[in-house]
Amino acid sequence: MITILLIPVVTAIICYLLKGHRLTGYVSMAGSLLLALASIPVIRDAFSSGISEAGLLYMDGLSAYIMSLVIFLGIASAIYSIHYIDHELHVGLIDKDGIRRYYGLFHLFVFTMLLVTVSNNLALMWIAIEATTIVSAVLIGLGYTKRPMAIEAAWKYIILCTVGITFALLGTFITYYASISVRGTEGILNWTELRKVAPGLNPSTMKLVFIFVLVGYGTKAGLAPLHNWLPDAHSEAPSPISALLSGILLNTAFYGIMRFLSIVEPSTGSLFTGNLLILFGLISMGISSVFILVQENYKRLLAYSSIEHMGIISLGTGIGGPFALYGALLHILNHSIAKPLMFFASGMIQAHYGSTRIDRVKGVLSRLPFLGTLTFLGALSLAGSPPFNIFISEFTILKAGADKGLWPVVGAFLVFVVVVFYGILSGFSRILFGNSETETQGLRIEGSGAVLQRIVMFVMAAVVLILGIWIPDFIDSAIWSGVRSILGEGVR
Amino acid sequence: MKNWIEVFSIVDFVSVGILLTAVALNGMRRLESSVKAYAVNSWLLSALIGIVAFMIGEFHLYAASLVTFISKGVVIPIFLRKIVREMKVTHEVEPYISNALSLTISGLLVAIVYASLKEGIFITGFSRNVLQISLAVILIGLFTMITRRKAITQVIGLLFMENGLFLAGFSLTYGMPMIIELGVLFDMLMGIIILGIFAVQIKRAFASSDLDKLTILKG
Amino acid sequence: MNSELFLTAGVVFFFLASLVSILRPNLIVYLFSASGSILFAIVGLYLLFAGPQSLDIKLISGSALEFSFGGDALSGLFVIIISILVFAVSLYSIGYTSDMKNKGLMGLLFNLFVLSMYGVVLSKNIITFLILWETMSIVSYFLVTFEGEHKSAKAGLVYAVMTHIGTAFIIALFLLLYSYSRSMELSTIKATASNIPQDVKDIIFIFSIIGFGTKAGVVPIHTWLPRAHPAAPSNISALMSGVMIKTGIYGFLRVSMDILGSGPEWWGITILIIGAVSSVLGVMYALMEHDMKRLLAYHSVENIGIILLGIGAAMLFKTSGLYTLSSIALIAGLYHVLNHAVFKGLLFMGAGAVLHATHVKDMEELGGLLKKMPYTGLFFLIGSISICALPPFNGFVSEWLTYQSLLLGFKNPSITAKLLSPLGGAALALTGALAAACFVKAFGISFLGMPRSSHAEDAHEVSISMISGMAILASLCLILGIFPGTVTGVIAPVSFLITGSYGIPSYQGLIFISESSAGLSPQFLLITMVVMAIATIVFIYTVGGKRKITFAESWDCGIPSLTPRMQYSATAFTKPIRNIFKRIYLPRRELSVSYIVKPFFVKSIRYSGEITPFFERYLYEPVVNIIHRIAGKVRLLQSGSLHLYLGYILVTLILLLVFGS
Amino acid sequence: MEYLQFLLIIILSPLVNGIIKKLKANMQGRRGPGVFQPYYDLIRLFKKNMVVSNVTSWVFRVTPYVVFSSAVAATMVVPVISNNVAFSQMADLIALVYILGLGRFFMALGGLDAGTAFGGEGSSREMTVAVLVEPMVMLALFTAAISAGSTNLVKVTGHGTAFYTPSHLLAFSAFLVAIIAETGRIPVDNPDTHLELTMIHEGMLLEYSGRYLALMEWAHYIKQVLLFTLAIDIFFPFGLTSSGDALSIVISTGIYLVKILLMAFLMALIESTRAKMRFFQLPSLLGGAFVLALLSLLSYVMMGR
Repeated sequence: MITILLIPVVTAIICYLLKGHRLTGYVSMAGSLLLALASIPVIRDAFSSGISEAGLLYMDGLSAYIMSLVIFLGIASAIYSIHYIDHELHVGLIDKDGIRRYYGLFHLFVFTMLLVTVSNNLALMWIAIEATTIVSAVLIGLGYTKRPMAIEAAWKYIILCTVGITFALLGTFITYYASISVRGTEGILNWTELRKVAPGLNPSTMKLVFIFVLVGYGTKAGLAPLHNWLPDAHSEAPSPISALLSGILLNTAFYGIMRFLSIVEPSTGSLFTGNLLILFGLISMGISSVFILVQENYKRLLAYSSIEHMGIISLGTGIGGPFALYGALLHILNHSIAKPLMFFASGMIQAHYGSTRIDRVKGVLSRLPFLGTLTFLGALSLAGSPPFNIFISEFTILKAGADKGLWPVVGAFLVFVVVVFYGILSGFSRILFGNSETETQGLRIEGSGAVLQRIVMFVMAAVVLILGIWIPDFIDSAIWSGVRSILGEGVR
Repeated sequence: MKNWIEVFSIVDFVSVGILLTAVALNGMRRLESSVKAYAVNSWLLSALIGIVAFMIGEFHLYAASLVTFISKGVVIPIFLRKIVREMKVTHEVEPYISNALSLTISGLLVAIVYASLKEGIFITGFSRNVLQISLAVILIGLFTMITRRKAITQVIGLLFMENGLFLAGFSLTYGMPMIIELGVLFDMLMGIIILGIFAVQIKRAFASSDLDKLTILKG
Repeated sequence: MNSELFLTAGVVFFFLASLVSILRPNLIVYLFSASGSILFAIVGLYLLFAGPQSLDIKLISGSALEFSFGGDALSGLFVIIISILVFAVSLYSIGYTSDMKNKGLMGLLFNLFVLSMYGVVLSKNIITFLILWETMSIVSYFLVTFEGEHKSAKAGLVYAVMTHIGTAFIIALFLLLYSYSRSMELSTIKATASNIPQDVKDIIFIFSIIGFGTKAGVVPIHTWLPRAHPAAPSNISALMSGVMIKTGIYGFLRVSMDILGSGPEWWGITILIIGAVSSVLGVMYALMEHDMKRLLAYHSVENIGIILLGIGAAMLFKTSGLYTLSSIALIAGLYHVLNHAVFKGLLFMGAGAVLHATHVKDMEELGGLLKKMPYTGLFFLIGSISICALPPFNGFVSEWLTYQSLLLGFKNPSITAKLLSPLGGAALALTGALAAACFVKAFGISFLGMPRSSHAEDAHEVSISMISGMAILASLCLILGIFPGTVTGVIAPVSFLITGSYGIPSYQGLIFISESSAGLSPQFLLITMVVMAIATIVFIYTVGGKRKITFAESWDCGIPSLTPRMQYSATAFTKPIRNIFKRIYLPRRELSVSYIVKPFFVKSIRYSGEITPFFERYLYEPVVNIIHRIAGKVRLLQSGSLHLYLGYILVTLILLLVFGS
Repeated sequence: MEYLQFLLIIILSPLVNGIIKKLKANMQGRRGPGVFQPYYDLIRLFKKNMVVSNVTSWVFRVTPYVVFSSAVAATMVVPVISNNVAFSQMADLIALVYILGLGRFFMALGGLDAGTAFGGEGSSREMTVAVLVEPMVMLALFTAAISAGSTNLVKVTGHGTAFYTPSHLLAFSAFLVAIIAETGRIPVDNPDTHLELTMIHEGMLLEYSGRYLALMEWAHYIKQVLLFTLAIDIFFPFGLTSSGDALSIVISTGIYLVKILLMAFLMALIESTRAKMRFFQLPSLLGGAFVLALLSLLSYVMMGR
């Protein structure tokens, strides 16, 4: 586990020392691949049974699940970055110094997210999440370009998230306090031990805890109405980073909520937590669907769609029960494959047309057939239409809702999903079709980087499609072990 | 042995002082003075930590109190004043709403906190009121961030929130494992520093430290 | 030999076709598809006669996803219908797609589309159905936008969104069904459907009208149809209009008649009314269209209406326990499903052939094509006669059956049913007359007379593959028309499945309904007419002897010679009807005259007129506008002010503190 | 023997038209041509050479045969003098209407084929009239069919004494209007005019000459008598024999001829007392008739008779 944490740090340092050499990209790719190799055995063990280490670190199904997503997206994004950064350098948006900063921070970012997933101590988890904010904010704002909009986005991002997350820390403190009153002697912050004493904790205290944590980590996870930093940050960040942000960062934040959920629920009962989560889920879906409908900027559109999908995940978690949680976790996976794919694609479109405004971009399908096709598939997947992956998880959650008889929730869900479908499809069909008369600055596609870029995107698109019609057993069992680590053993 | 009652009263006294400095922040007109208010607030905080340390004789709490004093009470104020100077902003706070109104609202916030944190949540320990106070401080800090126009004042508001947080932390938990405290502290420090840098950047990019200019991204 | 084998083989064939299509040798691709369709037809026959147990495939993956294929007589019938059309269209596509740009993609999508349609009617549990249903919609959406122009993109968007709304309703109704049976299997749901409370049943019924009706294209949720069908390539429009919209009928039958069983009387009444309205309005709008493919698309709306008339009558009978009559009415509806698939496919192919040869869809630029494209013309004529339900072709039989079942509606106990079903018959009569007028226009203007443009001038007959595709369906139009007994015999198992009665005893060439002692034998009609024609010729030659024919100009009132522009145009042809039904069409015309010397010497007269697209203007546009206005308001939440955002956090927290804990 | 009763219609139809012409002439105080004039016209036309427009296609030349044989085929299922028609099982009202529809369809196509404005105008108006007439005919027939419990003509005629009921009187009046419209008589159309702007039926025949024209005209006569016979069968269904002996056949033939003559007289009366309507006034007339048919159905449903 320590090694897993060390590898990205080392990679970061190397990348930073390389002074923006052209090879830096390949080094970072090698680093992330190495990370993947090193992590495989640990993750495999973690899926079967929880491992704890050094008191502060702990891994079980859930952490392994999120961690493998972090690592996968780390690889994808690192590979994508090679040509992306190359192109940025070519068009002069970035200098050597920027490159070293970019890759250095990139791997630090990965490191912080890994730390979130493996930390057993709630305060440590908080530290890690706060750290992700800081690192990614720097990546957005000062990463390499000093565009005012990027700075504005970063400023809002860091302020809102820091403010929000403060409450999460407060919640953490109160948890510690509540544990004192149970243990008598002195409090604990270790999730594994808190889990044991959870039923004994004071319900009203834990309600307070959950409110603070929900507001805190909810801000970071982009639940409306705490989401306002998200569209700015995601649309202004360089595309590989946007991919990481919406693909996995939001999920790590929500991971924090899930951890607290399994401490809070035993004492307060699932009704309180469930209703709160469902409420936030519905609000997020509603607001985001409206914004998607009238969005004029395709990266912001994708950002709002992230809010919608976080809403769906929160809804699934709130509905509760093994199958709803299964759906939520599956949705996390599906979303964090499809959304990064779309951000990668939009990054290339932006590089080609030099604009993120929908009305400035036309005829992608005819000009860049490969890219256009992937975008088309990705957009449909995000819009939640079969035979793509996201429909499956959405339907699973809906089914769980029907099981519980939550018809108003189901109805609202369907309405919002339809609106979102309309929004996304109308937005992207305006981009994809038609013939563009706007002259474009063209996209250089020579070099091995470009090839790798395309390979990665193709693989992700394939996964999006395959997961829509076939869920392999290892994924299934992984998700179930994740569900177990939230609901406790004995589930399935 | 220590006289509990007395200590109690002292704890309350100090924490109320923290609250008052926070409220006072809403009355401040000039940036320097709000920075001062923060400094005082931090000193009181470290003092409180010291008292707690003295009570339960935890060594690392003394250390924590010391660290708090140095970082929050000395380093950050100096850093802030430096930024204020080099940004050469007008030294007015320029709130959106009148100080009187913001004072009333902050009072209201305190009331809300006391009303909503009902009995039965905090039974044990000497910190019955302290949590309310700290939460009030946090909310007031947030409120300040909402009402103040300048980037730098937002940083100050954030700092107040953190103080409130630390107050809660130490009073509720008698201090957590050292590493955690240090980690939290370090995070905070990093955050503040980054924010400071950003504030400067904003000043450069937007030719103003008014956050009103930061509304390019909308919709 | 079992049907799984055939099914797998069929699927394999289609996948092969899809794979081969990357290498884009058209011939092989579509021959694969054609043979695949034959295999599927065999599967369909199994399901129809060997019963549901003859096919049962399960593919379980994960805990959220389980594909289960199979079906019963109903599925079997639809599989056969799809197969017939797919076979012909495949042959047609060989020639039609030959000079298409990126035809490889075309082949791929074509085969996926066909497979998904088969999947829809063969799926045995909810999630399979939903996935394949939406896959079908999405692939057809790709095909609609295949040309990639702005117009088709817009049409595709409208189509995709409307059909997705429909899907949302379908999901909702399936979730309702699921929540009462706790099972995804349609068979289990059917078995436990009895313990669904009536009001929930009503909700499910309404949802199924909206959900499946959107796909079937009933008024007023038909508006995607006249946009999408013309936008798609013609071989695809043939499939979409021929069979895809029928999957909506399939779904409706499956849910409302098979699973829910019989409902209260107003169910049948509703369907009857919807059917009547759709058929009349559909054909009325068709009459005003001069774009051949839009015209055909509107006729799909009409025919769906006719089908629903039959189904509605069947529901009424089933409610009042008259199972034999219910079975007859259902047979009428399903028979028309089959017939419409055949002649509408034929007509779309014909339109496609014209488009292929002249590159225009607008009739006002066509004319005299019958001489240029004799085969296409002949087949199009046959299709027109069939769709006008004129004997001895297939449309006539099913409409006759529909008339009979509507008249038998008088046997219903309730006064409403007694009255409404003959009125449905009147609506059907009006529809028939309008359809006849419409196709006199469609065929007469575009195939007869003189060419109205150079496009029509240098038209040429299309390739053999396209002709053969059309020939198959044309001959089917006749065969299905003169062997009605056989067809009803094939449909009987389905109506037995749903109504528990076989309805019409099937004689080979004769239909005889003992309930109304009414009979029909198209064979007899055909034979008499042929005999009579021959007799007439003989008679004429005996009376008048041999006389010679001299060819000359048409009568031109002494004007030197007639120009094509003097011919009656499509607009002129439909003018009287436009005038008579102006309450429905709300026509708008402007006449701009420019003079040399006012008011004596006219330089030019411009006449332009259009009819109001009622539902778009008064139903959809307002709704969309309202939604967008609301959205515009809500956008202000994200004003860009950081202070506001912080305020949201504060307010949220305080609200939670006050109300939450 | 009585299987050949349909020949009666085919042979007598020109005569009936001649009689109507004669009656009209007399009512208008003219002498008019002899009642056998239509036969002479037909025979002369059969003997003539033909001029065919070179614009036309094979549809134009097939049309006369389709029209004629469809008309004849229609007559074969109608009981004229005896209930005992050929193929009595298929003697179906709806089928009858649609067979005539086939004829009309081709006639309209023939009108369009020559590419002249008159033909187009003729077919356009013909189809429009059909649109207005068809539902009304159907409703009128429905009333009869429902009361007889069958759409089978033999059953309908067999089910006697129906015409005293109000529903049948209403239905009959509607059907009368339908006959006028279908046979192209005043006030709907003027059979004698060749003024392009007013003609409907003649417009479609404008390009036809010689034996084609003869067939078309004859088919028209047949259709006319067929509709008379239909009206008689449905609304005055008495005097039809069901036995095959010579006497009864003679009697019923006599009755039939009387009825036909009455119908002819009615037509002549209407034609000479009414003026031709403007084309766009037709909807009010035919709509009115539709309402009559609707009322007949309603009254049948309400009163049950």
